[in-house]
Amino acid sequence: MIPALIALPALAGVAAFTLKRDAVRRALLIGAAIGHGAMTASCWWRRPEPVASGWLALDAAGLLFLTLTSLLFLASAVYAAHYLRHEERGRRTDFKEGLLFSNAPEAVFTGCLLFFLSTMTLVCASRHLGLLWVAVEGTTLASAPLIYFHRHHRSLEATWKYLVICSVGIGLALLGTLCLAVAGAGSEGGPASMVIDDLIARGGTLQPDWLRLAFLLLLVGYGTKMGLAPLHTWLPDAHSESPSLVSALLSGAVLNCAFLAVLRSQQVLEAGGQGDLGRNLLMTFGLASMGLAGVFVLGQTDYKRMLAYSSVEHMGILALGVGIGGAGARGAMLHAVNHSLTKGVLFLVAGNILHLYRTKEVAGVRGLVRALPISGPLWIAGMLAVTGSPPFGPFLSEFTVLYGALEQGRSVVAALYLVFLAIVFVGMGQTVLRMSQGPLPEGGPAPAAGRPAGAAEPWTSAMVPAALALIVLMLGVYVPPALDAIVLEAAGLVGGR
Amino acid sequence: MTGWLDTLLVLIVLTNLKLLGTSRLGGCIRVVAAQGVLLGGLPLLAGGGLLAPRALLLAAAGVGLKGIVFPWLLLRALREAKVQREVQPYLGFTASMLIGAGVLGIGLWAGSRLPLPTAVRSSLLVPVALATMLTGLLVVVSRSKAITQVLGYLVFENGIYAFGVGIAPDAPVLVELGILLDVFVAVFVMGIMIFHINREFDDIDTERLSELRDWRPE
Amino acid sequence: MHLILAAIGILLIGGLGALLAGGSRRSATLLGRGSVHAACLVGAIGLAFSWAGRVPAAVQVPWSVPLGSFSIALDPLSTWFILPLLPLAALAASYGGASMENGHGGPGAVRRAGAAWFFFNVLVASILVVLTARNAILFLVAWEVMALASFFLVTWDDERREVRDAGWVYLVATHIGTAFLLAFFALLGARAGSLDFDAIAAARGGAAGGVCFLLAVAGFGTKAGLMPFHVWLPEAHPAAPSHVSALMSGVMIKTGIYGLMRALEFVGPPAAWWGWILLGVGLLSGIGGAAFALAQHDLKRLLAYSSIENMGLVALGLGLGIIGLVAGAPAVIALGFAAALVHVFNHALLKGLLFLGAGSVLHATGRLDLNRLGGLLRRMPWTGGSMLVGTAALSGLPPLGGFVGEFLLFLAAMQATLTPALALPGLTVLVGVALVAGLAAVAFTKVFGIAFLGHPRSPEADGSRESRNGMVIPMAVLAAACVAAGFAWIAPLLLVFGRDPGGAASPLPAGVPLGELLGETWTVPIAGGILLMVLAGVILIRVGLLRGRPVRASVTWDCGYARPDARMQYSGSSYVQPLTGLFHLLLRTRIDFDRPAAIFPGSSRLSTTTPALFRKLLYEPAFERVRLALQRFKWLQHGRLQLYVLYIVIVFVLLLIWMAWSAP
Amino acid sequence: MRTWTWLHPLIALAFAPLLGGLIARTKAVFAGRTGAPVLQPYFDLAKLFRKGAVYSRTTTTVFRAAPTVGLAAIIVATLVVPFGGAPALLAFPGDFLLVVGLLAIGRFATVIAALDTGSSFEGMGASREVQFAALAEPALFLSLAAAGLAAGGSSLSRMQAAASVESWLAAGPALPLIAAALIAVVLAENSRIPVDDPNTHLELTMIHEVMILDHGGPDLGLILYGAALKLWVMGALLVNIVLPFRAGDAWVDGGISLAGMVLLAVAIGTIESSMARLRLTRVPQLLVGAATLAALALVLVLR
Repeated sequence: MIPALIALPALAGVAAFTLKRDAVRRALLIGAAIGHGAMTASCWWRRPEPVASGWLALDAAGLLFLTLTSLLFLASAVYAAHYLRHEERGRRTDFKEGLLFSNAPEAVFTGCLLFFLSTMTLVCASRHLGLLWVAVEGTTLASAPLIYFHRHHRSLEATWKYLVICSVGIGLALLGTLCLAVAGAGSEGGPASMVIDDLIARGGTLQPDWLRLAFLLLLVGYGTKMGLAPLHTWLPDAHSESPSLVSALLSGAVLNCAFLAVLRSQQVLEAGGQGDLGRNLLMTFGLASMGLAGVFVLGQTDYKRMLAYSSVEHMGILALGVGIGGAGARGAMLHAVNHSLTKGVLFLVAGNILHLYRTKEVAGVRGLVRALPISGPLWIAGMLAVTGSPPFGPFLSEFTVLYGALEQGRSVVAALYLVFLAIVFVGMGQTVLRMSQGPLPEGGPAPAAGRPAGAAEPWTSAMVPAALALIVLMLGVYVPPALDAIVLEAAGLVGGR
Repeated sequence: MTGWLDTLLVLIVLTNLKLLGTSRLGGCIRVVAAQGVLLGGLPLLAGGGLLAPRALLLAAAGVGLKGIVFPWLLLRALREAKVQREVQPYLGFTASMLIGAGVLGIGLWAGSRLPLPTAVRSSLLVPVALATMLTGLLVVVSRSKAITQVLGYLVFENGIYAFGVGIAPDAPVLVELGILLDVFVAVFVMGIMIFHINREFDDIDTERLSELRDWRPE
Repeated sequence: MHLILAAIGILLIGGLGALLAGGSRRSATLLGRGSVHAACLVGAIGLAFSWAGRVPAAVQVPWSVPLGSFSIALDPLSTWFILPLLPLAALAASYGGASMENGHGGPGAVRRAGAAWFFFNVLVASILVVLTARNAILFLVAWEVMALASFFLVTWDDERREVRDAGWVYLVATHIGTAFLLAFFALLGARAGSLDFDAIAAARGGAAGGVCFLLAVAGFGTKAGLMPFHVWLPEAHPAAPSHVSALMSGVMIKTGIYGLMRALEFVGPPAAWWGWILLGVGLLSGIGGAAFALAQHDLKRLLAYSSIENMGLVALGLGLGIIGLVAGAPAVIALGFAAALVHVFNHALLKGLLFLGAGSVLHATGRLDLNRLGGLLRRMPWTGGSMLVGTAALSGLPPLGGFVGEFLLFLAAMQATLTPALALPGLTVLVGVALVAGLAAVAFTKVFGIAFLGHPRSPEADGSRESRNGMVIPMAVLAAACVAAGFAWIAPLLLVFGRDPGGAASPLPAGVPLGELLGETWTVPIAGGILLMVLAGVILIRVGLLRGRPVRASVTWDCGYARPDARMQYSGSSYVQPLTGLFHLLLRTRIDFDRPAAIFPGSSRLSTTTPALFRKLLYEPAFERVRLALQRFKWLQHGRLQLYVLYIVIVFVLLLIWMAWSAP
Repeated sequence: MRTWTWLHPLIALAFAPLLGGLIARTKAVFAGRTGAPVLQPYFDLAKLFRKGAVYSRTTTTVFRAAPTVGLAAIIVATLVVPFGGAPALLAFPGDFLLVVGLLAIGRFATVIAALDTGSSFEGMGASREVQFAALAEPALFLSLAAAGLAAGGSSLSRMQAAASVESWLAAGPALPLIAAALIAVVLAENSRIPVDDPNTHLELTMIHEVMILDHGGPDLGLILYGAALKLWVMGALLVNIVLPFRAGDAWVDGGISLAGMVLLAVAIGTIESSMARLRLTRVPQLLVGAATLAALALVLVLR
């Protein structure tokens, strides 16, 4: 089952490169997404048994994140089909500076999209730290061309920064992996198995100094990919310059994969009996990320960058939750789910806004609710959800994290947590409401878009985020027991309750 | 055999310093190529046996990639992008070399604090690996051209590779190859990017690549 | 209890239906209004049954949410706060339907009528849940849904800039308030190990009680509009459609009071300083609210400030009650809490009435600026009549509803003053309330006298006509209710709390003979009755005197000046000028006056504006400071790749060093 | 003993206008004039009640109803105020709040009636009236609360019953302070000098008079009668406190109280002829001063 999960999108990707006709390729994309989703769903029904001598297996956390990835990818795939159909061909002028630019060939885009999925699946499924590293680096490489879909210099710059920063960061993670091997080799000098389960089993015998060094490197390395401040620097550029559906995947899926890698490291560290070190570091990084996100969300002039910084904030919440442990870890796991889906909604809606208004400047967008009768309300709802307002899912998870913090008697952390949340809320709320409410700008939403205000939106582009939003809403008033169970199990891996 | 190993390591350190001191891009690439070849030898000396199939395989792959393919790619990119061949450092060459020496010091200090596993042949290995990595980072940070950043990344990668081969000699070969493959793809993609950067800016100076930001100095 | 659930269900379904039927206004209104009416009926029956003990007072529905459980229950406290909700919601719905047919809220409104009803129904439903929830998660969800629904209703008319700004202030205020509540409940829950109210109440006492109380005051105080957390209230109420303002000011802000009284069950045995804090907040809100109300020109803004004032009175009652609890003075406890409860009830009816009236004025004249109104009583007799009752009642005139609350408050204060230990708080309340009552009377004589009497001050006011029945009837009903409340106010109190004072969830401590204490005050309604009889007598006398005598009509005597003119009248601003002058320190009223110059002066103008003090002097500077502080870190994102990589290196090295140091 | 409980309202209704006559006469004596007969107020009322009415076209029912309502309210007040050592008809804890409320009704009616005419002068009068009332109310409250405190009960009848020579000696300076404060309030509330001048006829300087400019005929009569009753009621409050002599026999006590009322009238007359009217801007100071006196009294009682 697991090899199939990984192979299906990979093969589809190869096919996508070779196929000639666009329509077929789009069908293939959606088909692959559906197939992948179906297989993932079947994993819920019956957990697949480990393969390749335990190198590949799905534990609770892996399955959880795999499901998220698959779901989000399905949404993006459907959206992508519509998106690609409506992208203009050939060279066209860039709305910002009026330069001419063209898109990357669609074959490359689709292919990389599928490879991307394959590598992410590998991240979720790999139990071997070396393999994990390979997979994470793989996601970086597969996604770089996606960011550079619109071939103009801003996206190029974003891609370049993404490549260099992430590669350097993940290089450190590799070093960390090797150090872990050293720690594992330990005194008897036997062959150091890098399979997580073995490491955890031999937790006590791991050489403490090397273990700590290893965790440090892994944290910094995967933290860079995960977007923990101040290692997040690539994130806003990449998210704002890539096509919206790619941003959705980056923010909703890739960051989670990196988070999963961090979780694995923390698991091993705890097995080595030094969990507190990791907890404190994670809490520090978490708070730093939340605070820094506040700095840049407040008064942000580019709404896609705003979403990107909000992702930084939420990665901070995840790290904080795991750092707090107990109910906090549970909240973090649940929050990973909520955040991915909500960010999916927001980025896809942002894509619709961009398509209609032809600008990423907040100042250029007015009267959204009137211009886009479905996406406009979704934009507001998504903002409320992502800032943790009931009745949406994130509220529950964020509150659980707060509860965990106070349960541990960490009132200072709790206070900072609330303050940062409030700051981000003010920042995002002001921006989003300014865009959504009020009358339309003179002469329709944007002269460039030849569509009268209030006209029905294209079906797919509106329905995909709407569907995700419905799930988010559902998670706010009802958490399916199965999900709750797996969340608890996943949290249990890092000492959550 | 430890003597050989140490010599190799010292040579690697020298390549680091040379890289920091070189002013012409072409030169830099050749230095990195040399370092790649040296690294290729590392598995043979550090690993289990001189002629263990695993060691041979790794050596071949390492020399092939780090010593031949990468330099070739980069030189080609350099030729495509008809840039002037100066490195244009933010940091003077002498200063860089001094820092390079200091970096070696850091490596020695860190290495001395960590208990070495028995498998390690030379106490010099960890310091050199660390120093190489930091040198690579130093290049990334202190040089302005995109291509030098790739070089820096390569050297950084070399350091890790050296560490891996030397410290964890019996890590499964599949992983090592996977790692090499990743690095290869990385460099390949970066090469493509450099090509595009050059096309967009008719120069690969990353000074131009600071359009995206949230802060404008008054 | 299941009937309450059913009511909630009806509301939500009706709301969704209206949302889907949004296309046509008629069907949306039909669904929305109908479902509200049905729900209120069902809810009322539910209340009656559970009061009669026919049905279980609590329901627990399995709910799969971390830490959450869907348990709701009716106890005297909940019942008391639901009591005004049901009729007010129903009346507001009728009124809203009628006013929407007037096409209120701009052209876009018609298209979004469905959404309007959806949010209205959700608002009512969420208030119901808030008042019955017995689990913190459920409570918080409902609490925030309530805030959001009301936010969308406030920004209903979002084409107008000031409405958007008002909505924004409201959203931020309520969100930050909720943050305090999150901390409050998480703290208590973490202590009790569960978020069910019973568990929390069982674990009451222990450390951090004071902190929890402060959190509660900040969080619930924001909703209740207590100064200095009131900033959103004077912005939001004028912006919202009138029937929504009525519901918000009448019921929604009361949930803050409800929360405070609930919180008293949770945070354990109170300390005297808690009471003092409430007294302080209450005095500030009471006097400040009344003073600011005086200075307003905008009718709805004035009413909003008066709501702040009345919440202040309620807070005073609670404060006295708490101090009484600490000192163990049953009379003070009972009277204090009773005053708070009764005033909550009456104020709900009154503010509902007044906001509906204001809306009727807005529909008829298109203006809310008192200085542009006048003479409306002739033109809109029903609206005017109801407003007369409302203003009189809020001025605290016996025997109307408004008087009763103040009366009980006075009694409580007197009782406290007579108890040696509590003399000081008693006096504070006594003086404060005396002042507040006086100021309120001025404010409301201003409202009625300036807006409804005299000459119309603008053509719109002159041409105004009575609103349609759909809007008038609710007002008339409420007015009648206010009069009735003045006589029968004690009955519901005894019905709800009398049977088991100090019962499980009653705020009154055990063994307080509530009925006995209040029994003597039966004399007030009696006096009211006598008043009515005497009045009848005097009227008869007057009629008799005038029989057969000439009754002529003429112009107002203006000291020989033959042509009185509307613009010569006293305006609202000039009417209150002497008092605003006295309170200048607090109000900071600004007067712009370009004096007429030269011998034959040309045109001249004078205008007064009273800024929202706390917002301008406290909150906006604070937020600005935070913003600037954050600005300082923006350089971090400077766009230089090399330095970004350097960040990584630095972080790594720092951590390395830190680890080397901290290594065991 | 309860004779006066029933008698007082009737006596008040009958003799209230007399106070006005006494005051006028006292002033006449001071001014060395013969002055109008003491019964003049009755004559005036009789004349007014015989007249017809003229209403401004601007006015509404409010204007017509106001005098009636005001009179009714003050009549009820007479039932709450004890007299002659006997408890009042309506006596219950906090009943003085009811009195204050009833006075407030009268004020409310008069004020909105004034605004109803749309005349700038009457608006001005209303504005001043509410300002001074808002300041007088706390003073009244504080003094009554102090009295209640001294008496250990919040009912007027209780206060009266408790007021005795001993209580004066016991409370020391407190009761005189209360009395002083009450006097100030009485003067202000009944628009006497030094706050207001009932028989000035320059609109700009008047307060109460200017509010009723437009009323005439029976309505004016009702208003004047109501004003007289108001003076009586508040006078009774004062007298109950400052004349604590009790003989135990209903008639004697009643006589004492009546004598007190007469004295009060004379006292007011004396004040009016010996003092000048304060500038309007100074009036608030007077009232706030009264309030402070009362507060001081409270502190003394509490001590």
